[in-house]
Amino acid sequence: MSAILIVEQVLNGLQSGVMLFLMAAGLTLIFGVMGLINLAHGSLYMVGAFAAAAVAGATGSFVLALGAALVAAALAGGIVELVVIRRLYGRDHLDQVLATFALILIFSEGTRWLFGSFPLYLDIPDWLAGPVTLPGGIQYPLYRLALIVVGLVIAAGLGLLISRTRIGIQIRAGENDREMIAALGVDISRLYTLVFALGAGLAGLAGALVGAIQSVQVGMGEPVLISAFVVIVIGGIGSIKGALVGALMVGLTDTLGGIFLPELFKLFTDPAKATATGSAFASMAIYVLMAAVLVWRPTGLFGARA
Amino acid sequence: MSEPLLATRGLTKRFGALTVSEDISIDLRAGEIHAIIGPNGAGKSTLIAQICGALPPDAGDIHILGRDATRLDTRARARLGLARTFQISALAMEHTVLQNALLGCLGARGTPWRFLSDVLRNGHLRSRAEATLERVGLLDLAAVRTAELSHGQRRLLEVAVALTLEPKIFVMDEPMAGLGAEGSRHMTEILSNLRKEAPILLVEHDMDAVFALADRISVLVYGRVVASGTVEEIRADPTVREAYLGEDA
Amino acid sequence: MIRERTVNAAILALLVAVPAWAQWADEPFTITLATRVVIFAVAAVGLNIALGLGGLVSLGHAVYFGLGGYAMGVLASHAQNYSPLMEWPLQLDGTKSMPVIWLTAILSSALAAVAIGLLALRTTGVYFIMITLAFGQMAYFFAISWPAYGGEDGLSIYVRNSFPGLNTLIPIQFYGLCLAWLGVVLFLNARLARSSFGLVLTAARQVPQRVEAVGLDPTRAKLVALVISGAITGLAGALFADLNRFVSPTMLSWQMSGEIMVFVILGGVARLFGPVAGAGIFVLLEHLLGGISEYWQLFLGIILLLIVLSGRGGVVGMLSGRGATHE
Amino acid sequence: MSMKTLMTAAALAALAQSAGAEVKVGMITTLSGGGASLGIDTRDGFMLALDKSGRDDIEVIIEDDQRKPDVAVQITDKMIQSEKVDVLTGIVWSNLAMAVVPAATAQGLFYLSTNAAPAQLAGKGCNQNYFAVSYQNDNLHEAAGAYTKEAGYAKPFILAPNYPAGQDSLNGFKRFYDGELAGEIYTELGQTDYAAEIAQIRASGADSVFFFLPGGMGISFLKQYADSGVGLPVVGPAFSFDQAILQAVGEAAVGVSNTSTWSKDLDNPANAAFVAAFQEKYDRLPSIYAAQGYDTANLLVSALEKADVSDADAFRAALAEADFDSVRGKFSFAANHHPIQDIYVREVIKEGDIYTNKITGIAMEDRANAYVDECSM
Repeated sequence: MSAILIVEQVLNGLQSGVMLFLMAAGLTLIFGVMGLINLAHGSLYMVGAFAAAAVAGATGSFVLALGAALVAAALAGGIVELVVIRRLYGRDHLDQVLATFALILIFSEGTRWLFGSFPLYLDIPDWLAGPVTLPGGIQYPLYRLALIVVGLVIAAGLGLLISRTRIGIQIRAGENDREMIAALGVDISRLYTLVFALGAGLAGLAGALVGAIQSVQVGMGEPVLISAFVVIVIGGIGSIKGALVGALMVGLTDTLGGIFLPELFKLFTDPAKATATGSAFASMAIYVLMAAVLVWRPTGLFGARA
Repeated sequence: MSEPLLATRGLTKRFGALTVSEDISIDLRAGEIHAIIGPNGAGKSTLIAQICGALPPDAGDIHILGRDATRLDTRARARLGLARTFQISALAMEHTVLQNALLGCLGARGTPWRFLSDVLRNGHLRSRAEATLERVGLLDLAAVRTAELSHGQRRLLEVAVALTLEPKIFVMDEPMAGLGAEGSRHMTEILSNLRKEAPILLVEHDMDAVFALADRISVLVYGRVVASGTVEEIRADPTVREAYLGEDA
Repeated sequence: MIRERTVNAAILALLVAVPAWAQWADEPFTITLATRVVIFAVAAVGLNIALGLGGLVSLGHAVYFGLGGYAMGVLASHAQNYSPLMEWPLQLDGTKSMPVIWLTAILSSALAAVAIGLLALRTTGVYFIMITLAFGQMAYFFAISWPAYGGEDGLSIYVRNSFPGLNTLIPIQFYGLCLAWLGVVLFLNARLARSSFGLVLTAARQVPQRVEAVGLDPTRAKLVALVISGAITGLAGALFADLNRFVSPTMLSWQMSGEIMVFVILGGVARLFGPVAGAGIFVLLEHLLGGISEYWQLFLGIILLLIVLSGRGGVVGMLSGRGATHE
Repeated sequence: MSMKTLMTAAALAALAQSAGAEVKVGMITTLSGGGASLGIDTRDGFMLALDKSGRDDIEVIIEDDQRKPDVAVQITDKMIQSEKVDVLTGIVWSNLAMAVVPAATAQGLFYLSTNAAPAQLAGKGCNQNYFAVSYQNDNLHEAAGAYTKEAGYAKPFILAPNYPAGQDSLNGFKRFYDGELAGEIYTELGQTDYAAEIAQIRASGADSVFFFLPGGMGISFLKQYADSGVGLPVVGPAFSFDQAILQAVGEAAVGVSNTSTWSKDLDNPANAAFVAAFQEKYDRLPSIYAAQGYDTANLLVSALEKADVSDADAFRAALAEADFDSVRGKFSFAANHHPIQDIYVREVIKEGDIYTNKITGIAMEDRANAYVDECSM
C-alpha cells in the first residue's frame, strides 16, 4: 500500500469526519443546553438535502441551494421546537426517545408524500467538479477538499460563537445551570428555540453538502444520525470540542478500518474470505471504538457530567 | 477510655489546588455523640463522604471497629456496621414508608436475591421494619407513599432507615436541616436516646441542637480541625468564636 | 375513572376472546395477528423489567430479540439440513423441538445480557442509552455480513418447530403456546415487582446512593434485571421467528429496539399490562392504518406523538386515570 | 380490510362479477419507505398487463411489505389464510423472497417472481410451484463478467456490498470472467460514501470497474466516481441504471455499460406496445421492474387461458410453456423454472432532458443459470 494511497484515505476520513461534525455539533448542543435526546436530527439532515435538491432543480444555483437547505432545516427545526420539543424538556429520556422516534416517522413519510419515492437529483456545481492535484501528486476531488475546508471553517466559527459572543455565553450558562440563566433575565425559551434551529440548520447544511455526492432520498438521515450519536458519546455529550474530536476519530476509524482490516485478515486466511470477514469487522469498528471509550471514560473524552 | 469505634488519621483530600480536608484526625467512641461543626464550605460533607466511602482520600486512613477501612467501598463499610443519613433525603419517593424501611432491613439481614416471594409478607423482616418505624413515630404512616410525607417526616424516615441496619456507628449529615423548632426538638430527643445503641458522628448546623446533644465537638474550618473538645471547652474557645461563631473576640 | 385492575382484566379477556371468536368465524389471520401481539407483548414485558423496574433505558433490546430468533433459526436449519451443529469436542445436532430452542434462546440471551450489562452499566443516563444502541448495531452489522447463517437473507424454516402433543402449524394451537408464555412472564413480572429483589431494584433506580448505604449493590441488581429482561426478550425472539418461520438481521436492527420500546411506552412504563396494551395497539394501528393509506407511518407517527405529549403514563395510564408512575 | 388494495383488473362495472373471480392473486411488494419506487413500478407494470388482457376474473390484492421480512411473512399468512389467494407474486428483494417463498410453495401455492431470484431457490431449494419470470440473480453479473472479458479488459476492479446478494454478484462475475483482478472489495451494506474504495481503485492499476450497488448506494458511488476523475470504464448490472435511478445520478452515469434482460428500445412489437402503453397510462418511462411485472402478469394470463388454477398440475404445465409475448423477445423456462433468455449490454445516454439506456449488444445468448443441475425437480 503506497504512501499516496494512505494520505488520500486519511483525507477521506477527515472529510467524512468533518461532515459528521456538522451533524454532531447540533446534537451535542441540543443535549448539552436542553438535556434533550433528539432522534429526529437525521430527519433535519434529510430536509436540508431535499430543500437543496428542490432549489437547485428550480434555479440551477448550488449556492442558493445551500442557503435553502440551511434555512429550510432551521425553519423546520424551529417549528418542531415550538410545537413539540418544548413540551419534552421536563420529561425523562424515555418520552424524548419515543416522541422524536415519532417525529422520524412523520418527517420521512411526509417527505415521501411531498417528493415521491424516487431519489432526487443534486449534483456538484461545475466550479467544484473534478479532481485537483495536491503536492506529492495526489489526485483528490476538489469538492471533497472544499467540504473539509467548509467543515473546519464552521467548526472554528462555532467555537468563536460559543466562546466569544453573548449568545455563546448564554449557551454555556445554560449547560451549567438552567435556573441561573433564567434568573439572569435571559429569555430561556427563545434561547432554546434558537439553539435548536442552529443545530437543525447545521444538520440541514450537512445534508445538502453531502447530498451532492450521495443520493438524496427518504431515510438518508438515520445512518448518519446513529454515527453522530456515536460521535457525541465518544466526545462527551455537550462538548463542541468533544464533537469535533469524536467526529474525526469516527471518520478516520470508519474509513481506515474498511481498508486495513481486510488487509489484516489476509495475513491469516485466504483473500476472498479475508475480504468478507474483514469488512464484517470494519462495519462494527466505530461501535467497538465507542464501547471501548465508554468503558474507559464513562462520560466520553470531554464529558463533564454523568 | 475505650477503643474508638471510628477513627480517621491524617485524612487529606485535595481538589486541584483546593485542599478540602487537611490532616483530619477525629474519632468516635462508644456511647457518645461527636458533633462536627463549621461554616459553609468548611469541608464537612467531603469529610462524611470519605468516612462513608463515597470519596477516596488522598492521604490518611479510616478505621472502623479497629479495622482499616480506607480501601473498602460504601457497601463494605455499611456491612461493618456504619449507617449514615443524608443531608438531602435519599429516600425512594415512589415507595411507601414501610418499603423504605424494609430496604434497610434487607441490607442488614435479609437477602435481596429472592425473586418470587412477596417481601411485604416476610413476617420477620416486616416486624423489624415496623418496630423501627414505631420508634420514630412513623408507624401510622407505613402505607403512605414517601413522596406524600412532609419534610419533617422524611427526615425522621432517614433516621429510621439508618436504624433498621442496627448499626454499630451512626454518621448523620444534618438531620435537623429544614426542621422547625418543634421538629428539631423531637429529633433531638430521638438522637439523644440513640447514642446508647451506637455512637453518632453528627454534622449539624443547628447550634442549639448541637450544644444540647453533643458530648464532644470538633470545629472544621477550611478543611482543618481548628478545635476539639467538650461543649464547654468549645463554647469558651476564642479561636472558635472568631473563626466560626463570627464574633470579634 | 376505571381502575387499573379492570383495564388489565379487560386486556386479558380480549386476548382470550378475540382468537376464540376468530377460530369460530374461521378467520385464521386474525389469530396470526393476535399471536404477533402476544409475542411482541412478551418481548416488551421483558424490556419493561429493565425499563420500568430498573430504569434502564436500553435501546438495544433487539440484540436479545434477534439472538432468540437466531437460536431458533440456527438450531432448526441444522435439523432441517441434517447437518450437525458442531462435531468437536462433542457432537451436537440441530433440533426442531420448541422446548430445547426456547431454552437455548433464553440462555444465550441471558449470556449476552451479562456481557453487555457488565460494560454498559458502567455508564448511566443518556450514555447508557447510546452504548446499548451501539451493541445493537454491532450485532446487526455482524449478522448482515456473516455468511454462515444467511447474512442479510436470513434463515428460512419450512415447517414450524414442534411441541410435544400439539400441532404448532395450526394457528390457534401456536397462539395458545404463546399466550401461555405471556401468562408466565406476566406472573413473573408481577412477583418480581413485589419481591425483595424488586424492592432493591426499584430503589436502585430512584436512589442508588441509598441502596449502597444500606450495604447492597445497586449495579448488581440492575445487571440481574437486565439479564432477566434480556432472557425474556430472547424467548420472545424465538417465538417470533417461529411465528414467521424465518429469522433475519432485521430482528436485530435499531428500529426493532425502538419498536419494542414503543410498545412499552405506548402502553405505560412500569405497568404490568402496559406492554401488552402497547403491543396490541401498535399491531392494530399498523394493520388498520396500513389498509387506509400508503403513508400510514405518517399517521402512526402523529398518534404516537400525541400519546407521548399527553403524558399520562401510556394508554393503560390514560384509561385507569392515574398519571405517570414516576416522574 | 384491504380497501385501498382491492383492485380488479377490469373496470368498476365488472366489480359485481369479480365476487366470483376465478383467480385470486396476492401481490406483496414494497410500496413505502426507501425502496418503494421498485415496488411501485412492479405493481404498475403488472396491473397494466392485466388491464390490457381484458380479463375481469383476476382479482389482485396488493399489500405493502415495507421491505421488512417479518411484515412480508405476515402479509403472506394473511393472503393465504384470509384471502385464500391462489398465486403470489411481486417481491422485490431476495431476503424477503427467502422469507416468503419456501413456506408459501410448501403450502401448495404458486409463486411467480417479478424480480428476486436467489440462488437457493434455483438450486437445491427449487420448487415446482416457483417460477422466476425475471432472471436468476446471478445472470446480470455473469453477463457483466462475460462482457468484460469480451470487451478485452484485462484487469477489472470489482466491488459489491458485504451481504449474500453481493457475494453472489462477485462470484457470478468471476464465473464468466476468469482473468486477473485488480482488486476485490466488499463494502458495507447501505454505505453512502465510497471515497475510500475509489482511492483504492485509483491506486490499483485497474483498467475497468465492475460494481453491484443497488439503490441509493449505486447513485452515491457513480456520482463520487465521476467526480474523482478516475475515469476508467465502468460495467454494472442494470439495477443501478434503472430509469428512476438514472435521473438522480444524472450526467455521471452517461456512457456506462450495463447488463440487462430488458431495455426500452428492444426491438419487438410486444415491447413497443408495452413502452407506449406504460407511458400513456403513468406518464413516465417504464423501468426493468415494470417490464418484469408486465411479463409476469402476461405469463399468468397465458397459463389461465389454458388451464384452471385449481388444477395445479395442468396450470403448472401451462406456466412452464411460457406461451406469451415477452417484452424481452425470446423467453422460455429452464428445468428449474428460471428463464432462458438473452442478456443485453446497454449504454447510458441522454435523450433530450432524460437519461436513459440504449442497447449496444448482446452479452450472453440463451443464458439459463448455473444452478439447473442442482435442482432435482
